[in-house]
This record gives sequence, C-alpha cells and structure tokens, in this order.
Amino acid sequence: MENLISLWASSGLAQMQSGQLIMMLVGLGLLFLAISKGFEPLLLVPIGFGTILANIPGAGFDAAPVYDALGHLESPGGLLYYIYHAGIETGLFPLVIFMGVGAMTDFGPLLANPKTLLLGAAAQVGIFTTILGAVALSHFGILDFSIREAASIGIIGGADGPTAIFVTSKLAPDLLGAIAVAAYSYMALVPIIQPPIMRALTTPAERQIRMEQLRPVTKAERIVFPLSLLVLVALLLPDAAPLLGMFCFGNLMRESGVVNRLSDTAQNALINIVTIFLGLGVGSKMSAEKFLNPETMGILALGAVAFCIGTASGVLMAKLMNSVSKHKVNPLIGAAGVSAVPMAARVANKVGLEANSQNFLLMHAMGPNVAGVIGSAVAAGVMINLVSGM
Amino acid sequence: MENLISLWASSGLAQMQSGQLIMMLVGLGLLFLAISKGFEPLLLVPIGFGTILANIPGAGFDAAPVYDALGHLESPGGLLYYIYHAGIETGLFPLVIFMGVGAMTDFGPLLANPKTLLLGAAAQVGIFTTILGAVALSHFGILDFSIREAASIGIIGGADGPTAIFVTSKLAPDLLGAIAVAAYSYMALVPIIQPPIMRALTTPAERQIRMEQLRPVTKAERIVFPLSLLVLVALLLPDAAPLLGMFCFGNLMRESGVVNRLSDTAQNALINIVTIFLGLGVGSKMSAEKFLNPETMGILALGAVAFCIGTASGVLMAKLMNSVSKHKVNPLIGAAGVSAVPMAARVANKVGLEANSQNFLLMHAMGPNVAGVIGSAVAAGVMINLVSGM
Amino acid sequence: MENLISLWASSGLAQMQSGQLIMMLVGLGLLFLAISKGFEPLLLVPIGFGTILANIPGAGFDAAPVYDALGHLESPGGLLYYIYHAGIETGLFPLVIFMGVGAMTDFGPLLANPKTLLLGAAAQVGIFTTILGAVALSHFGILDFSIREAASIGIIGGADGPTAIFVTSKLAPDLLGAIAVAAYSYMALVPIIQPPIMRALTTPAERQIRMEQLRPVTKAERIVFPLSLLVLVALLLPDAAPLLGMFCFGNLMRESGVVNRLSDTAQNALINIVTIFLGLGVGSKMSAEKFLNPETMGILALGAVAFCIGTASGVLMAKLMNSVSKHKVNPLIGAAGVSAVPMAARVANKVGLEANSQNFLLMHAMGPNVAGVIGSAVAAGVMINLVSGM
Amino acid sequence: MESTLVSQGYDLLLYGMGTVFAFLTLLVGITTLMSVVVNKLFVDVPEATPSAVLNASNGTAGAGSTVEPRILKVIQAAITQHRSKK
Amino acid sequence: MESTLVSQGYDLLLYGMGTVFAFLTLLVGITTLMSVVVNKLFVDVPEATPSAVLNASNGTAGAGSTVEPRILKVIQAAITQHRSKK
Amino acid sequence: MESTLVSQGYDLLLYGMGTVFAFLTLLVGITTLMSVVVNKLFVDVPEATPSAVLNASNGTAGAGSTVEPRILKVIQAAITQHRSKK
Ligand code: NA
Ligand code: NA
Ligand code: NA
Repeated sequence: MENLISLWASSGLAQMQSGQLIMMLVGLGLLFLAISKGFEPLLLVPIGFGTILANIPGAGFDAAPVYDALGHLESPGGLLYYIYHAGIETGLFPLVIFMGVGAMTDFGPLLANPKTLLLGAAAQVGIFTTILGAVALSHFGILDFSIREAASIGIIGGADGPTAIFVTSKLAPDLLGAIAVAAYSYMALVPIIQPPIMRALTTPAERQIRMEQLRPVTKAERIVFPLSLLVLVALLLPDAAPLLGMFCFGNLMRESGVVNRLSDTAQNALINIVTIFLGLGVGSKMSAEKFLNPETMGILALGAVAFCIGTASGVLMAKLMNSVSKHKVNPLIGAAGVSAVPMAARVANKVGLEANSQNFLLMHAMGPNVAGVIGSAVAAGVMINLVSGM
Repeated sequence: MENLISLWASSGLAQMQSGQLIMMLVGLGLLFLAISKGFEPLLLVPIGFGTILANIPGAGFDAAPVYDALGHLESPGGLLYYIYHAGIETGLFPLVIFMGVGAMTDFGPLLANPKTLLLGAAAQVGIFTTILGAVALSHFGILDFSIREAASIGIIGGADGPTAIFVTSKLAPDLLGAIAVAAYSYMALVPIIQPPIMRALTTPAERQIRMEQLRPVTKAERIVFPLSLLVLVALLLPDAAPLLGMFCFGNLMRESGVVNRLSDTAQNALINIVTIFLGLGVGSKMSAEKFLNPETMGILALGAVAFCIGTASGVLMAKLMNSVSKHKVNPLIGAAGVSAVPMAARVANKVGLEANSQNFLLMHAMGPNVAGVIGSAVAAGVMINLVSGM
Repeated sequence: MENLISLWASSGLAQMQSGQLIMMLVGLGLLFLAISKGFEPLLLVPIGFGTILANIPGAGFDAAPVYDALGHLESPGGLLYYIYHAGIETGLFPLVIFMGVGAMTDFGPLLANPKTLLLGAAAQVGIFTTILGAVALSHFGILDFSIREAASIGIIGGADGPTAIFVTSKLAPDLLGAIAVAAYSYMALVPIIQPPIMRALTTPAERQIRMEQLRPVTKAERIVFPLSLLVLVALLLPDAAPLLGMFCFGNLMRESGVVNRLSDTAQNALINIVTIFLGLGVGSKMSAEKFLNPETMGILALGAVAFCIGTASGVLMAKLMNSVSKHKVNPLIGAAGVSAVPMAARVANKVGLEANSQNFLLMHAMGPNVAGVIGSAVAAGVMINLVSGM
Repeated sequence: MESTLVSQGYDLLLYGMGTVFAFLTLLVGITTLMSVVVNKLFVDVPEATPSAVLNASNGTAGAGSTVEPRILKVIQAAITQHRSKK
Repeated sequence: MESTLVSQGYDLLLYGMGTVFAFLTLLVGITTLMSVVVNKLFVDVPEATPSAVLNASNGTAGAGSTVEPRILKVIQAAITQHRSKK
Repeated sequence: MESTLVSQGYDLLLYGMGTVFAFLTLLVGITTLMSVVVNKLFVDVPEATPSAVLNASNGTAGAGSTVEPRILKVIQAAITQHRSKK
C-alpha cells in the first residue's frame, strides 16, 4: 500500500504544476510549428521536445548531480543538465555549429561583389534599435530588462540562431529559452514578415533592376578571404573572434580543398550531433518561471520589431548605395542582409520574380545574406565587450 | 641494471594476478562468441576488448586521475576511467543509444494492431519473477543479493541492452559487467532459447493460425504516436521518462520527416560512436573481484530463467487473448514480446514457417517486439522508483 | 567616449605583443605549407589555425573558466582551453585517433612477411640516438633539455603523429606545439629527406632486388594477429598498452567483419571529429613564450636528425638481414620502417622504380611501414616507463 | 531482515507487473483512440508498411536508403544519354 | 538609474552600429584589395560560381558532392565495358 | 648532475632500443607461429591482398569500400534491364 502511494506520489499527475503543464503545451506547439508548418525544424524539433522533457515533473532531466562529502557521485544529474552545462554555458556548441556553418558557406557571391557587405552591415540596425526599444520599455516601467537582457533581445534581430544563443548564454542565460525560440521562429517567418516591408519601401521600377552577372571567383580568393577576415578580426575586434574565428576555420577547411574529410564531417555528422544536443539543451531553459511571464511577450514583440527594422534598413541602404554609385543594385537584396541564410535570399529572389519573371536575384542576394552573418557576429562581439564593461 | 629491474617489475608477467589472467581469457571468450558465433557483435566486441584492456596489469586503463593540492592534474586517468564516469555512471550513453534505437524503430505494425502491446507487457513477467528468484536465493543463503541487485538481475529479462545498463548503473554498478554480458549473450541466444518453449506451449494448429494482413498506417499516426506515448509517460510514470523520452524523441525525428539529417546521424555516426565507448566502458567493470564469484554464476542462471519465463508468458498471454477475442493472434508472436529486436521477431517468423510454409509472421511479430521495448522501459522506471524508496 | 576607449583598449592592435604577432605569422606559415605545399593538411590546417586563434590578444581562446566561491561558473573558459584539457592532457584524443588508424590499417603485407617487423624495429634507432643528441646539447650547455624533454624530442623520429602527441603530453607538455609541428612537418618532408639517404647507402644492384610475390593472407590470420599483439603487449609491456591496445581494437573491428558499422565510424566521423579538435588543441600550445626560443630551433634540428638516422638504420638493417638470409629483401623498403604511413612506403616504391621501372615495392614496403607504427608505440611505452622512474 | 527482502521482492512483482500492465493497457486504448482521431483529422496517403519495416529490421539501412535514390537517378541519366548516343 | 539604462542603450546603438559599419566598410576595402592582389599573384582557373552556390543553399549537399564523382566514374566504366561487349 | 643526464640518455638508448628489438623479434616468432597454427585450424579462402592494401593506403577508402559493391550491383542490374529492353 505504501508502495502504491509512493508510485502515485511520484506520478506526473500528482506532482504536475499548472506552469509545467502549460510549458508542455508550449513544447507541443513548437513541435507543431516545426513539423506541420516547417518552422526551422532542425532546431525547433529538439527545442520543442527538450521543453516537454524539462517540464515533466519528477523526471529529473534538469537535476544537478549530487556528490557526497568525499566527492563520490551519489546520484547522477539529468541528461539536459549535462548538455546545458557542458555545451551551452561554456559556449562550445554554438561555436562548433558556427564552424559547420562556415564549412557550408560559399563566399563566392560576396567576393564577386564585396560592396554587398554594406547591406549586411545596415541590416544590423535592427539589433541596436531593438535594444533601445527594450531599454525604453524598462524606462517607462512597462517591463523590466537590464542592459544585458536588452542586448540579448536585440541580437534576435541578427537572424542568426547560434549567434543569438552564444550571446544570450553569456549575457542573460535566463532568457535563453525565449530568445532562442523567438530567433528561430522569426527566421522561419521571414517569407511572411519581409515581403510587405520590401514592397512598401521600393517602387516597381526598383524591384525590376537587373544586376550584372557575377564575375567568376578564383579558388585562391576563396582561400585567402577567410584568412583576411580572421586577421582583421584579430587586429580590431577580438571579442568577435570566437564566433568569426570558428566560422572562418570551417570555411577554410571547405575552400582549401585539402581536408575534405574534415570539412564533410564538420558539415554533417558533427554539426548534426551538436544541433541535436544544442536544441535539447535550450529546451532545458524553457521552464515556466522563466518563460511564462510578461517579459517573454515583450521579447517576442521586440524580436518581431527587430526583424522588421533590419529588413527595412537593408533595403534603404541599398537605395542609398544606388544614389551614389553607378553600378545599381536591386534594393530587394538589401533585405537579405538580415542573414536567415538561405531563407532571406530566397525571399528576395521570389519578390524579384514577382516584379519581373526573368529577374533571378538568388545569387546576388547570397552576398548580403552571408554578409549578414558576419555583421551580426561583429555586433555580438561589440555588445559582449561593451555590456561587460557597463 | 636498475632500469632492467624496473622494466621487468613493470611488465605484465611480473604483475599479473591469476584473476586478471582469467578475466583476459573471459574477454577473449566474449570476442570468440561475438566474432565466430555472431553473438551481438556490436556490443560484445567492445565489451570483450574492454575486458582485456581493463585487466592488463599496470596499463592503468581504469586509473583515476591524480590532482595536486592546487587542483592541477598530476597524472591523467585511463581511457576506460573517463568513459565509465562520463558516459555510464551519468546514464548518458544508454540514453543516447535509446534515442538512436528510437530513430531506427518502426511503430507501423504496432499501430496497425495496438493490442499486441499486451504481449509486450506480458513478457515482462520474466523480469519480476526473476527478481523473486534472486531474492529467494538470498533468503536461503545460497547467494547474497540486495534488493537493488535483485532488481538489476531481473532487468536482464527485459532483453534490452541499453535498458539493462541504465538500470544497473543506477542500482548496482558493481554488477554491471556480469549483467551486461548476460543480457547481450542471451539476446544472441534467443534463436536457441525460445523455440523449444514456443513449441511446448502451443499446438500445431495454433502455430498455423493465419493473421489478417496489417492495415496501412498513415504518416500522421506515426508522428502523433511517440508524442502520445511521451505525454502518457509524463503524466503517469516520470521515472520511465528518461529512457522512453529519448526513445520517443528519436522516433519523432524519424517519423516527422523534417529532420532527416538529424535522424540519420542519430541512427548512424552518433549511435556508433556511443556504442564503441559504451562497450569499452562496460568492459572496465569486468574485473576479477567483481566477475569471478558465485554471484556471477547466479546472475547467468537467473538471466536464462528470466528469458524463458518472459517467452512463456508472452505465448500464454497470446493464448489468453485468443480465448476472449474473435480476432485470433498466432501465439508464436507472443514470444517476440520479450523484445531482443529484431531477433525475437525473426524467431517467431521462423517457427511459424516450420508449421506452415506460407505463414509469414514477421510483420505481425514486430508489433509485440517493439512493445517489449516499451514494456521493459516501463518496468525499469517502476523498479528505479520503488527500489530507491525501499 | 569611455566606450570608445574601452573598444580601442580591447582591440587586438592595442593589446598585441610582438610575440603574438610572430606566432600568428607562424600559424599562417603552417597553413601555407598545409594548403599550398600539401604538408599533412589533415593536422597542419587545424594546428595552424589553432595557432592563430590562440594568439589573438584578448580573444580568450585559451582562458580558464572562473568559478565563484560556491562553485558556480562566473565566466566560461575558451574553446581551446576545454579542448586541450579534455582531450589532450588526458590523452584521450591520441588514443581515439590510434583506434581509427588501427581500423584503417591492413596488416596483410606484414603477415605475409613477418620478418619485416625487424625493419620497423631498426628504424626506431633514430628515436634513441636523437635523445642522446638532445642530452648532449644540454650537457655542453648549448640548450637546456631535461631527460623528459629529450625523450619527447626523440619520439619525433617515430614519424607517427598521435604517438608523438601522446608521449609529449605526458612527459613535456610545454613542448607539445614544437614537437607536433616538427613531427607532422617532417612526415610531410619524407619524400625529400629520405631518397638521398636511401641512394647513398645502397648500390644500384641492391635497389634492383626483386622480391617474391607476397603470399595471400587468410581472414583468420588477420583476426588473430591484433589479438596476439595485444596479449604480447599485455604480458610484456603494459606501458605500451594504451596506444597499442586501441590500435589493435581498431584493427580487430576492421578485420572481424562483424562490426562494419563501428569500424566505418571509427575510420570516418569519429577520427575526423577528433582530428579537428586535436589539431586545434595542439595549436593552443603554440604560444610565443613556448615556441619562440632557441629550444624550438634545437627541436626542429634534432627532429630532422632523428628522421635521417631512422631512415638510415632501416636501410642498413635490411642489408644486414640480406647478409644472413637467403630470402633477399630490397633494402629500400627498410626506409619505410620509420612509419609515416603511407608516405614512406610510397617513397620506397618510387626510388625502387627509378632503379628498375618494373620493380613494384609498394606492397613489400607496407609491411615495415606498419611495423614502424608498432615499433614507435613500443618505444613510447618504454620511454614513459623509464623516464617516469628517473 | 531476510523476510523483508522477500517481501520487497513480492512488492516489486505486484506493483511492478501491475504498473506495466496498467500502463500498456492504457496505451492500447490511447493508441486506438489516437489513430481514429488522427485519421479523421488528417486525410493522408498511407505508406506502404512492409518495406518500411524491412528497413527497420536492418541495422545499416539508414545510409543505404539515402544513397540509393541518387544513384538510381544518375544511372537513369547515364542510360538515357547512352541510348541517345547510338 | 533608469536614465543610465537609457544612456547605456544609446551608447550601444552608437558604438555598436559604428563598429559594425566601420568593420564591414573596412572589409569591403580589404576584400577588394585582396582579390586584386591574389588574382595577380596566382593565375588560376575560375570555378563556376552558380553551381557552387546552389550547393551551399542546400543543406545536405556535403555528402552528395563527395559521392557523385566516384559514381560517375563507375558508370562511365560500366558503359564503356558494356559497349565493348557488343 | 649533467653527467647523470648523459647517463640517463645512454640508459634510454640501451634499454629502449633493447626492448624494441626484443619485443619485435619476439613478435616475428609469434606471428609466424600464429599464422601456421591458425591456417592449420581454419581452412579459409585467402583474400586478394593487393587490392586490400591499396585501399588501406588511401585515407578515404573507408567510405568508398562500403559504397562500391552496392553501386556495382545497382549498375549491373541497370545494364541487365537495359539490355533486356532492346
Ligand atoms: Na545577421
Ligand atoms: Na523488453
Ligand atoms: Na614509427
């Protein structure tokens, strides 16, 4: 009978708190978005599942290990505890993912037209104006964000998952769940968020601008570029070196052509393994007390604003460039500067085709698209440096 | 000369104890069974090799690292030490393997005929009667098992390697070597152990029962099933959530169809890496003092009993179901309820074909076969909960 | 304004020390050798890149984590810190690589002609005479090496990267960068270093010696060989057991034919992942104070000497064997005894073809080539044992 | 305490087996219900079960199944090209 | 300290956006210069950009690109052999 | 203690090289013996050595060797089918 009571007392139903139940529904909701709506499933499936696991009362996925006085293990920790502390708190998982992303990235279009880097810079305006928004909400007492939290919210506008997770795990780990969910959800919503803004800020004539075909890029340029970027980062912005260093490392493995074994593994087995665990680990931060509060609503709202401003400033920057240069760019590709690789570039292509069914912008949009990755990694470095000193 | 003495003194021959020598022969024996007889080689090759490595006198595979007073590493630990403490003591390796097994599992036949879940439940009788046997041996002073040890021995009857390792590493880590070896050996012996029991408990007419063709199962059912199972576990049996949660996660990655990259990695690179290390780590527990004792003989004997009882109760449950339902099942598929996927299902098919060469039972036996995995994970959860409170 | 100062103060340019700048150039030089000259790129690309990363001032790749008094993480460590301490200091990475190398090694040619093992033994003379050289430099006050450092320098002559890293991480971790760079560079220079020595020590008639075709080797021999080697190591030389044990384990997985999944993963995903991290981790030891000193010059010079002596003693041993045996071996294959698999075997083949365009030595040279791997692992075990007791 | 040990064993048998049966019986019901509900909500093309299961029972299927369609396409192209050259 | 918070926000906007623009503008210059210098130093066959980019935009390209050349070679051999048998 | 250092070096040379030679000479004997015994016990089809070695000398052989037999089989089937259609 005691055993029956023990079994019942340890059952989920007996221990379930309403917050946990709601968070499990949130997890199911994320899985629905990922599987049924195709929202960035590679991350949202593990995050959603991790959310459910972390909120099962009594399952101990998030439990810390217990040691006795002599340092022997009395009871082991939970899976999500180990994943979070080994891979996310240390920053290792986002860095390994960045290496893999570097190994998948083709800088060819960027090298053929380097001035599109400026579009990737402009789109980061979204990050910083969003910080101002978060600070303002705090100033007027509507919500309560510290400057570290505001900076982490802003990075959602970088439209780059690993960067957002890296920054947030350093500046505001309690917000990790909300910020990761916002970042990946809005990246998935790029085809819905961006087109109206792009159309509103451009004339049909601008949308029909044809760009000259990209020049071919040599192998030597492709090899020297990640090294040049690395040296520039090392000299000027060491705070961005972890992210951009690993990114350049991955890209050098790809382009050097002499370590294809390693490049293939970085792009496949390794990034897949880390993605599974990163997603589960983020899920472990999706607890009711950290997610079910007005601040999360604020984060979601501010994240949407960040994407909109980033898109707009990319487009406007392209128009500004056209006003001073004789080599015209189609302003639609400015929207790809938010990154969200390769979704935003595809959106630019699609909106371009609507205006003129012969105007293929995909290759041209890949330049600002990858520039946006560099831009947000630079922004991340600056913010970590400045905020840590504030 | 001193050096010559030092070299001789550090040689294996000078330090070898008889127990270590015997354990190295045990390791060679496991390798022989794995390579020459095909006994579950994926696990028994690493376990056998790990057994030899762990018993090389003076090689330090099992040595703990030594730190000085300031916390600096003075001498690093051995490979098997790190593997055991990082992956097995924490439970991480069995959970990652369960994720991979989930990604390899097809619940289609189970979904087409859900009542075969009951066969997977019945076969777990083997687990619990074996516990009773171990307790009885202890009661009569023949061997000496605590209740934690008895529960770990019982789980051999679950016919599921990672589950057995997970439970034993929590309840009775000293028995890990013997129990893992017994579990995998008997899984390999299923084609020898099961058929006589199956024939003894069924009539030729029963063995010839033809089952209706399985209905096709939709993709939506396949996706919703792991989530339903997860929710049920979360509500009722959180102690089974680590194992079943990771199992359902792997299966959802498989069936969702949107994260094939991750599912492929979980089924291949990741599970293979972890399998190598899990096997070596289990081998590190195969020391003479823990393996060469009468208890090991008892464990091997009780494990065989567990398999036999499990097989018998699966078959008898099928006959019971036939006596109350008009949809007859072939009682041979009840034997597949012990799990040992997919070996036990193939055995059911083979014995079925002996009775009637046109009666293909493989698909029908896959239902109880995967149900047995769920059944033993549930049993594992209950036991960990109850035994921890005893 | 303060922020501007903070940004400038934290920039690489403001913090850069001349040593770091030079080390970054060293890193770029290694990348140039690896990518443009094809010097062992699988290791030198990660080592070169790791060198640059470790020397970026202010980037913290090498920073230790900081914990507060309660043991909570205040600031996480850098990527290279974690890699070095988890994988290199513990010896885990070289061991996992050795397992993968074992899974890629074909002992067939060695089994067909076991006496070529003696060539692999002779070539290790290079290791031990180099130790004497290092000790002599120290004795005459030219450079300053302890016996532990001298032993680590000698192992460069083993022409086997993971063995060199394993020994050095145990005996002289501060020299790890210089020794790893020397080992891999000279392995890449084998086609330049070896041929003149080979030609100088042989007559044209000797270089034209035709060897009898190798007998076919059975599967059973291939399976039993790694086990025999393991048992011999266990009985006689447990200090060599970590390296040779993992090597034999990999080879057994390959040859047993029953665990192809595991063997494939050990040869591909797993060894690639570990190679990336091993290289980066070695790079973390490439700091100015440890690399930019006269000792490094000494290490590079002694390493070259070690390769030369190893090559010569392999060739001379072959000539000695010819003087006592009626089965003649072509003395060129003695040079392959240094290991540097498979480069040295190809060099032997090439020099042989120069002497006689019909004399294919590749298969014959593979025997001493893999024997050299065993030889240097044995030498590593002896040295670790003897030096630790000195 | 041997009697306690035996009674602990009986307790495990009783509550353990009870839970296993209760849980899996409940799962039979939930699964049946789930299938009905899901198949009403989503009208969906059923997959061919047998080949999928054969796949699952074969440990190395993962790699194979990703490679083969690509290979088949390449071969198709090669044959078409070959035929057109004649 | 709310005013401080707001001023911190402005500082981030100012210095952050300034650094991002300064860095990427500099990178435009460096990249352009690099391309000129590198292409003078190495005379090199340019690669076809479009297919490479398509590859990059496709997550699973990695595996594919390593397998295909080998497959094509095998097929080529098979066809040659087949033709020679006729 | 420099003299000690030199003598340590000599000791390493002597005992080290001695052990290496002793161990590998013993291994020559053991291997030869093993081959004789094993080949008496198991009568076994020998494998073609050369191709296996070529494989080993090529770093990326692992993947290749698992893919090629499957590819060859598919191609064989494709060619047979193609031929039968004519
Ligand atoms: Na961005
Ligand atoms: Na079971
Ligand atoms: Na060697």
